[in-house]
Amino acid sequence: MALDKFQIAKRIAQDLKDGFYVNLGIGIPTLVANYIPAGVNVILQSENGLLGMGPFPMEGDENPDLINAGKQTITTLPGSSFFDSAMSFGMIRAGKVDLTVLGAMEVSERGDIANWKIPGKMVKGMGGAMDLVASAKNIIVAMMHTNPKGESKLLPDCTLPLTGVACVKKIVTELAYFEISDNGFVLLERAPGVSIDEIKAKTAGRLIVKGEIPEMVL
Amino acid sequence: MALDKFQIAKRIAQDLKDGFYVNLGIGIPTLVANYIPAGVNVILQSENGLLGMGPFPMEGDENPDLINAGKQTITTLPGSSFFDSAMSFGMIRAGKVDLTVLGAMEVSERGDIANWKIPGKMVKGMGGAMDLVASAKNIIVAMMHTNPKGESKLLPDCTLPLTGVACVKKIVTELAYFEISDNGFVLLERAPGVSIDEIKAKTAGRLIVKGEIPEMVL
Amino acid sequence: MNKVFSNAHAAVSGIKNGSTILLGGFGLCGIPENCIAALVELGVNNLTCISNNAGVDDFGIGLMLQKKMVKKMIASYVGENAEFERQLLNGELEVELIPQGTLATRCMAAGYGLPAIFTPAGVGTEVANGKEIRNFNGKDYLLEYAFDADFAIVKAWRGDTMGNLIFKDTARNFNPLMAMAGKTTIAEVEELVPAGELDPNQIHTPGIYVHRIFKGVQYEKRIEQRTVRKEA
Amino acid sequence: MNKVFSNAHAAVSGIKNGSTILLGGFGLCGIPENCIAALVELGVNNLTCISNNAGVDDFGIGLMLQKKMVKKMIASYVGENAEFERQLLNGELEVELIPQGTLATRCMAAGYGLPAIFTPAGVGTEVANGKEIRNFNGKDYLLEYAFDADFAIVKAWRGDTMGNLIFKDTARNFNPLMAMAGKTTIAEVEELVPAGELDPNQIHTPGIYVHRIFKGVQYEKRIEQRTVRKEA
Repeated sequence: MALDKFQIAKRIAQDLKDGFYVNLGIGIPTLVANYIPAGVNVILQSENGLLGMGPFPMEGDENPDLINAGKQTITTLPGSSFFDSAMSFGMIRAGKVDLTVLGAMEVSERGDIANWKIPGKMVKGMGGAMDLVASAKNIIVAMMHTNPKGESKLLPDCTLPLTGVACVKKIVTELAYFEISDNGFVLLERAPGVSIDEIKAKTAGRLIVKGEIPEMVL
Repeated sequence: MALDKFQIAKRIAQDLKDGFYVNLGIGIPTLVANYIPAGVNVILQSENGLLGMGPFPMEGDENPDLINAGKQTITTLPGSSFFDSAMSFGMIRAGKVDLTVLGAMEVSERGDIANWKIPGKMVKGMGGAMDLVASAKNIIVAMMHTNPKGESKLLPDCTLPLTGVACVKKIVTELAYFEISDNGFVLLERAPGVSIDEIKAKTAGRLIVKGEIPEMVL
Repeated sequence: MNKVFSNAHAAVSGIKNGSTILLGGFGLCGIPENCIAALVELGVNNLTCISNNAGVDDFGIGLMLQKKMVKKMIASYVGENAEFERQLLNGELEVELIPQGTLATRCMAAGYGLPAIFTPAGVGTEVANGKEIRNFNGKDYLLEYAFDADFAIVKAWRGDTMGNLIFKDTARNFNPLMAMAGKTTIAEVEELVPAGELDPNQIHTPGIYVHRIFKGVQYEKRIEQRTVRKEA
Repeated sequence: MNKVFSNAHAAVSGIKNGSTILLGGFGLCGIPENCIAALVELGVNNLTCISNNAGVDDFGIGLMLQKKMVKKMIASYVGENAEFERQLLNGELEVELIPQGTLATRCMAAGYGLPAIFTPAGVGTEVANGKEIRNFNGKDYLLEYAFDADFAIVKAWRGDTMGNLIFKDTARNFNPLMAMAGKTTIAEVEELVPAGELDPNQIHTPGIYVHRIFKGVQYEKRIEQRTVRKEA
């Protein structure tokens, strides 16, 4: 059975390692914070200038001077630090952030990503996405496998304007967990009960299936 | 009569304007701080990371964490700020420092300056001098008119390795006050009792004397 | 050497039609509310505004858009603003979208006297169109230039009479960077104290970068996304 | 994720013959005294040291020079050090002198993921030899590269268990810049506190840049030029 968005987040959270500095994008990536494994300490970076992002505040404790990159009210944790936007993107560019989780509209088999612009629609801007994808050493995309029209979002080439090239390392969709290799999307795990045939049918880019593909353990 | 080093400093101090941010080099330039005119507030920058340098501490109040670029113990003043060396040279490069006073071994008639290296002698390094001369919009050189051998330090071309090119705006020596123009050293003022002939005799570079040259009023 | 101004109206004097202005803030967090209100009242137009966002319809830079004061907006993200969209689609407004880190670093470059920087952000995308690409150690970078703005308008938490500024929490964001980048920098602060009251080790923006400072009033500090949790 | 080490000896482990090390401090102000002592005891050699100065004969990096641990020194000023001069004149030591602002900015560039910067410092001088010159807005600049160092060793005033650092007075100098620039960054602090005790608004170096931290002991903090005034 295909994963729901919470299960996608949970699977990604399994890849977190103790001590990781992590930047979580808006949407499903944000949910990853709810599934950090026991015994694993990760520090969340918010690119508007915070390391050590805590949970949402209790009602009444909202601080308008304390928001995340999605403009939501948040809190700090012991050991947090604030800094300006240049240092924030400085640490991103310098590869100090261990893992970045992003949503995407399309990913190509070479790891190109499109997630900021749809021709013909009002363009809101790339925000920090282009900086993140150009710099992060470890990018996991969390997204639905197909778009609302049922078309595959894992493509030979992106059709939408790119956000970054050859940068995505892994993808988790409701159907499967992939790694990007030089040759295409390497299928690593299936969602419980999802068949390889279904994944093949819904993956337009080059899919690599080697040996037995285990089901995810969530 | 030729100026002494205190009078050179005093003459330079007359050029300070209220609100100036000023960087004073080691030697005679440091003395300028002692002659800031009444009613004029200047803020001294020390390129190791301080704005608002105060006087030397009282005996017993020395703070080893608080030194100037000459490694002397100093104090702060109300409104001081500390910052790192990148920001310090950042504000210098960005032209935020209104006046820089430096010593020199030689100055050319185009405003080139040599003050860091003598071939054949142990080279100690340029420190922050190359950054300062390359960036400051307003550089006054404070120096003796001649070297210990009696040779002019105001030259057609510097003979020593350069610290910077076409950057010096004014020079105050024990004999006179000069401005650098496209055509050479423009004599603006004489030290009290010093003749134009003496200045001419001791200036190897092109000297421009136009009209009557007043004596300095110290 | 007096940097202290009595209010926003006095502090924004000299901003003219056609000026290029850097405006601090991220979303509605840390924006110079007083100066924006004063500019709206002043009614200057044909402005080029550089800010991470363009406010919302009825707050922040959105107030300037309502009055059609902005000719060109340079930002990284301009969602949440119907009037912005309307002016853009009608061709009444130019917009240049640039990556957020590039925006931040181009401000810092101006404040640090660095004429240009190299960043990998945007390589292989339309952001790279017409830009110089250079490879360092096997990786491509775009050459991006320092901003050259007439004014920077920032909001700080505390400031002193010499222009030293301290920011609070994530309201820091672009503010210290833009403060460094303006030819004339105007800072509004929640609390203005005499020189000497701020710890010199805690100052984020040294006063050398700030030309005008005043105590702002009646901060609304509107929250864009009020998110709370229920459990204890 | 434990960044806390028990002492300098533990913290400098992994520094090997031939390593490139950034060392914080300006003169003897803000230098990592404990780590230098531990390195001297460790006796590694063929080091490339990048630091604004080279210490004095019997303190700071001078102690490493005495033991002939340094193959190459990259600095802006190396006066006040007779042993340095002897080794240099004897050809036992390489030295590369670079302008102080260039030194600082090449550290920052490394910490900010900027592969290179443009600076006017050194244009028209021997520092420009072999370097690319580029004109922006009528002014020439040299292209200078970000440092690529194995280790950065810095000294802070206060630090916490997550590696956050606060510096004091002019002992800040190069320390936060070098902290950002090391592949492995080692910080010694006068006071080490649990996470949460430092105000997040006052942190100069966020812990993400710091890999090892320990509480230093017995700081000498030698003063190079003790200057005092007499009058009240």
